[in-house]
Amino acid sequence: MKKFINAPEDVVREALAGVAAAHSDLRVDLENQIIVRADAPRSGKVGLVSGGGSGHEPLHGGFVGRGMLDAAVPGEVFTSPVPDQILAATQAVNGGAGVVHIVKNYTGDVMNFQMAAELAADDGITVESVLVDDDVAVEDSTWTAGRRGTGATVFVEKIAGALAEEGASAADVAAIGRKVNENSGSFAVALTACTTPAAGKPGFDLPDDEMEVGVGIHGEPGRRREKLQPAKQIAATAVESILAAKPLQRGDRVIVMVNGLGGTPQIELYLLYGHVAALLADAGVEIVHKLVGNYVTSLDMAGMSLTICRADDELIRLWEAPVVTHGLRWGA
Amino acid sequence: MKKFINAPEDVVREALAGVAAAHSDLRVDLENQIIVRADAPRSGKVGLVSGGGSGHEPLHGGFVGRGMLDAAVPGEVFTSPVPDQILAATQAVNGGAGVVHIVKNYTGDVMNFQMAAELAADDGITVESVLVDDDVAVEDSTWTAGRRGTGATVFVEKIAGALAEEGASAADVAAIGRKVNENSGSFAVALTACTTPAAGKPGFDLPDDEMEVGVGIHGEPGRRREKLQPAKQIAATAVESILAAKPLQRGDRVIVMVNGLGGTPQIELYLLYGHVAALLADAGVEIVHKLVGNYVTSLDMAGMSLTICRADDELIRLWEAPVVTHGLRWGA
Amino acid sequence: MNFDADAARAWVVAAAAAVTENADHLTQLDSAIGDADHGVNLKRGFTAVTAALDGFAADGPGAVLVKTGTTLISKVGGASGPLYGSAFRAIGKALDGPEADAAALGAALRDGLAAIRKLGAAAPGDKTMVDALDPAVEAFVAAAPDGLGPAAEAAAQAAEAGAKATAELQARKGRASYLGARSVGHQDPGATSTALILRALATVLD
Amino acid sequence: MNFDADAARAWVVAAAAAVTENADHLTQLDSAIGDADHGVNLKRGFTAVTAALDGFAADGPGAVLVKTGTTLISKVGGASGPLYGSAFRAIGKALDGPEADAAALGAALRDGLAAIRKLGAAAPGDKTMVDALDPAVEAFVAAAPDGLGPAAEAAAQAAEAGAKATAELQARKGRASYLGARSVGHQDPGATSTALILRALATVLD
Ligand SMILES: Nc1ncnc2c1ncn2[C@@H]1O[C@H](COP(=O)(O)OP(=O)(O)O)[C@@H](O)[C@H]1O
Ligand SMILES: Nc1ncnc2c1ncn2[C@@H]1O[C@H](COP(=O)(O)OP(=O)(O)O)[C@@H](O)[C@H]1O
Ligand SMILES: [Mg+2]
Ligand SMILES: [Mg+2]
Ligand SMILES: [Mg+2]
Ligand SMILES: [Mg+2]
Repeated sequence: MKKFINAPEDVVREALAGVAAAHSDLRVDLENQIIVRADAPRSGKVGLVSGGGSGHEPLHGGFVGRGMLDAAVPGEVFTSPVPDQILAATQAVNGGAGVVHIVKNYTGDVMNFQMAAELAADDGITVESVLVDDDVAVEDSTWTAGRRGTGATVFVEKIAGALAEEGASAADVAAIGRKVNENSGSFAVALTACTTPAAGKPGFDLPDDEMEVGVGIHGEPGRRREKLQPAKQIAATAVESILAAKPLQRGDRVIVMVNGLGGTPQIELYLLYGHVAALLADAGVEIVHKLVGNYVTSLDMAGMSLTICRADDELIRLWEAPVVTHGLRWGA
Repeated sequence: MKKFINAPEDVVREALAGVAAAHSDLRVDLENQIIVRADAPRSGKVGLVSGGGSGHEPLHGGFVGRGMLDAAVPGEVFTSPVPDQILAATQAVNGGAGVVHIVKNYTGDVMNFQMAAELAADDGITVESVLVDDDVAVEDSTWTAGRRGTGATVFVEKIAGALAEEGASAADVAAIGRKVNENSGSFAVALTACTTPAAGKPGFDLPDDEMEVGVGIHGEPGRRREKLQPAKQIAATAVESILAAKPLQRGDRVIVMVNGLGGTPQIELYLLYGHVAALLADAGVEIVHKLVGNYVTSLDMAGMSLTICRADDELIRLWEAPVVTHGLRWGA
Repeated sequence: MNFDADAARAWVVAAAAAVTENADHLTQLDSAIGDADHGVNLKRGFTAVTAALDGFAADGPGAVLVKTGTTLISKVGGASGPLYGSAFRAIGKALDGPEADAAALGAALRDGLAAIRKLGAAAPGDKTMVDALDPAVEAFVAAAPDGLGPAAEAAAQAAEAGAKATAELQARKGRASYLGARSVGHQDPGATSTALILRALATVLD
Repeated sequence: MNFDADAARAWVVAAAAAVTENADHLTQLDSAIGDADHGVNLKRGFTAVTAALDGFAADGPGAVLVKTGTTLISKVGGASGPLYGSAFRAIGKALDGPEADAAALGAALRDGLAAIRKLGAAAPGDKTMVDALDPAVEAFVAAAPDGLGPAAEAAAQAAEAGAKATAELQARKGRASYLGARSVGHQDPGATSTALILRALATVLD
C-alpha cells in the first residue's frame, strides 16, 4: 500500500500527534481523539462541534479556530466517531451557552452524535444539531438514508461559526446552519477510487476512459459510470444537477466552492472553476464569494465536487467575517 | 487520461482563465500568461517575479499578493516560461526600484529568465536574480546542472517578499533571498509517478511495495528506488539527508515545511510532521514556524518533501510579516 | 445447559474470533457498496470487548451482554457501532437472572432486533443487518421449544440465508443506498457480520 | 544548388514535420529521464515557426533561420527553446548573403553549436544535444568539399550515431543529470531531436 503511514490502525492517532506538534493554537486531546481551540471553553459563547470519519482533511480539524469550529471530532478513517469522543468535545467547548453539533447526514454520524447529545443532556448541556445533507446526487426520500452531507459542511461551519463568534444563541446558530444547508447543493465526480489505509487497495476499479458520476466522499462508487467527458461538460453536469434540485433565479447571489477530492491538481480545479463561473454568469447568477481548492477530501481520490449556496446579505456578511483556522483564514 | 481538462494544449491557458474569474485581487494577462498583483506596479517598491513550469500549484500563482510575489510567470506544464512572458511580468511590476527574479535552478528556467533579464536591461530595468537550489538529493557540483530548486522557493518568496514590502532595495531583497536559499535544504520521496496532460500516462511504473527516493517535482524518477518504508523511517531519511548537506547545531532555530506533492492526503502529511518534529527535537533544534500541506506540488504525484531552513531573528521576523495571497495568508 | 454468564461470555468471545477472522472479507464487502471499514470496525470493537470482559465479574448473562454493547458503542463508531452496541445492551437488559432458557433468550434477541430497528429505522428488505437478524430471531423463537441448541442453530441458518438474500436487494438504508440500483448484486456487510455472530451463538450452544 | 532562402525554409518546414511526427517518441524519451515534455515543446515551437515563416519575405537563408530561432525562443520554453533558438539565430546570423555554399553553411552550423555550448555549458559526453550536434558539425565540415548534399548526409548520419550513443552515457547536464547513474541506458531526447533536424536538412539538400 502506497501511504506514508506506519500501521493502518495507528494512522488517525499519529496524525493527531502531528497536529498537536504543529499547532499550538489548538489543544489536541490524544486520549479522546479530539481537536479543541486552545481558548475553549469561552464563557457565554455557543460551542460549535463537528466531526465525522477521518480522511476528509482539512475537514474538520482544519476548521477549528476563531470564527469557525470550537472542536472537531475525528473518527477512524471513514468511520463516524464514537459517542464518548463527541461527548468529550461537547464538554470541552461548553461555555454555558449551549453547544451546536454540525452533523453530516450519514447513518453512523447521525446515530453517534445523537447518542452523545443524549449523554450531554444528562450532563446538563443543551445541544442543538444541524444536519447537513447537500449532495443532490442522492435522491431526497424519507424511505432511504437521504442525501449525504458533503461540501456544504464547510459553508455551514464557516457561517454558523461566525454567528457563534458574535455571541448568538444556540438556537440562532443552529438556525443559520440549517438555512445554509437548505440553500446549498453539491455534486461530485471521481476519476479514480481512493485507498483507505485499512483496505490497502482502491475501493473500485475504473477504466482509463471512464468516470464515476455522483460520488460521495467515502470512496463508494457513484450513481452511475460514464465515459470520461471534457472538463467543460463535467462542469455543466454538476451545475445542472445542482440547479435542478436547488433552483436559482436570475439575480440570485451565491457562494461557490470548486473542491478537490484529494488527488486532483489545483490547475484542474481552476480550469473547472472557469467553466462554472461562465455557466453561472449565463444563468444570470452572481458569484459573490468562492473557494477553489481541497477543502473536503476523500483521501487520495482524483475528483472534484461543486457546491453552490444561495446567499443573502446576512449569509454574505457572516461569510466575510474574520476566520482564523489552518484551513480557512481571512480578515484577521 | 484521467484529468479534468478539455485538451492538453489548453490546460494552462484555461486554468489561468479560471484564476482570472476567481480572483479580482489579481490581474491575469491571458495574452502573456502572467499573473500580476492588481495594484502593480507599486512606485518605489522592488518588484518580485517568479515563475517556472506549471503543475506545481499553488507555486507560483498562489503566492502573488501583498507580502510575497508581485507576479508569477507560469510556463506550460513542467516547461519553463519563455523570455517574452518573463519580460512582460518584469515590466508589469517595475515600480522604478528594480525587479528581483526568483529562479528555480533548472537549465530551462535559468536560461529563459537570463534572456528575459537581458531584454529587461535593454529596457532600462535593473534585474537581480536569486537562484534557488535546495534539493540535497542532487549532488552539488560545478560539472553538472547542480541542485534543483524545490520547496525552499516558498521560503525565499515569502521572506524576500516581506523585505520588498518594507521598501528594501533590489540588492537587499536579492541578498536575503540568497541567504534563505543558502540556509535551506529539501528532500523528497514519491510513492507514485505523476501524469502530465501531454503524456497522458504516469512517467514511470512503480511496484506497489517500492518508492522513489530523492525525487524532484517534475515527475522524473529519483536517485534510487527502495522498498517502501514506514513513515517514521522515511521522515528519518529526509531529515538525515538534509542535515548531512546543511548541518544544524543544537539550539538552532528552523522553519520547516512538510509538503505534499499533490496526491498525498493531509492526514499523512501531519503524521510525517509528527515524526519530523520529534527528530528535530532530539537534535536539539527548535521549530519556530512550520507549514504542513500542499505548497509545491508535482501534479497528482503521491509523495512528500521536507524543507528545513535555518532561521535567525531577521528571517523569523520577515516570515511572521503579513502575507495576503491565495496560497499563504496571515497577519492581515 | 442454560444460557448463563459463562455462555454469554463464550458467545461474545466466539463472535469476536469470527469477526476478526473474517474482517478482511467484511471490509471487502463494504468496499463494494460502502466505505471499506466494516471488518475493521468490528475487529476493533470486538477486540476491545474481549479485553473489557477479561476479569469482568458478572452475575448473569445480562451483565456480560450489556458490557459488550456499551463497549461496542464506545469503540466501533460508524453505523454498526451504535446498532450492534444498542442491540447487545437491549439483549442484556432483557436477561436479568443468573441464567436464561431458550424462551427467555428468544425474547431478549427480539428486544435486540427492536433496538436496531428503532435506532436505524430499517425495515426488512432494506438490505441491512435487519435482513439477517429479523429471520434469525423468528427462527430462534419458533425453535425455542426444542431448546437452546436447536434454536440457535435455526437462528444461525436463518441469518445466513437472510444475509445471502441481501445480494438481490436494492439498498434503502445505510451507505449502500447512495448507489441506488447499483447496490444490487452485492451482499450486505452488516447482514453478513450478523450471520457470523449468530453462527457463533449456535457453536457455543451446540 | 546552393543553400538559399527557399532551401532554408524547406529545411525548417521539413524539420517541423519530422519533429511533429516524432513528438510522442521524443516525449516518451523525455519521460524516462526528464519531464515528459520535449516532443510537446518542439511541436509547439515548430508549429509556431511554420506559421511565422508563412508569407515571411526573406532575402537570404540567414533571415529565415534568425526568424526561426527567434520564434523558437518565444514559443518553446524549457531548456530546448533557448538552446535551439539561439542555435538557429547563430546559424542565421552567420549566413549574410542570398545563398551559401557548403563551406559557409558548415561554418554557420559551427556557430550554432558554439551558441548552444556557450548557453548550456555542456561538453561532448554530457548526454545532451551536443552529443549529436558536435559530431554532425564536424562531419559536415569534413564533407563540405563534396558539396551540400553529401555534407548534410554525413552530418545526419553522424548526428544519428551520436544520438544513439547517448544511451550509454551518464548525464551531467539537463534534467537527466538528477538521476545520476540511473540516466544510463536511455537515449537523450534532445540529441534525438537534433538528429531529426539534421536528417531533415539532408533530405532537403539531397
Ligand atoms: N439504518 C440502518 N439500519 C440497520 N442497519 C444499518 C443501517 N445502516 C447501516 N446498517 C448496517 O451497517 C452496515 C455498515 O456498517 P459499517 O460499515 O461498520 O458502518 P458505516 O456504514 O458507517 O461505514 C451495513 O452493511 C448495514 O448492514
Ligand atoms: N545544458 C545543456 N546543454 C545542452 N543541451 C541541454 C542542456 N540541458 C538540457 N539539454 C538538452 O535539452 C533536452 C531537454 O529539452 P526539453 O525537454 O525540451 O527541456 P526541459 O529539460 O527543460 O524539459 C535534453 O534532452 C538535452 O538534450
Ligand atoms: Mg464507515
Ligand atoms: Mg520541461
Ligand atoms: Mg462501512
Ligand atoms: Mg523536458
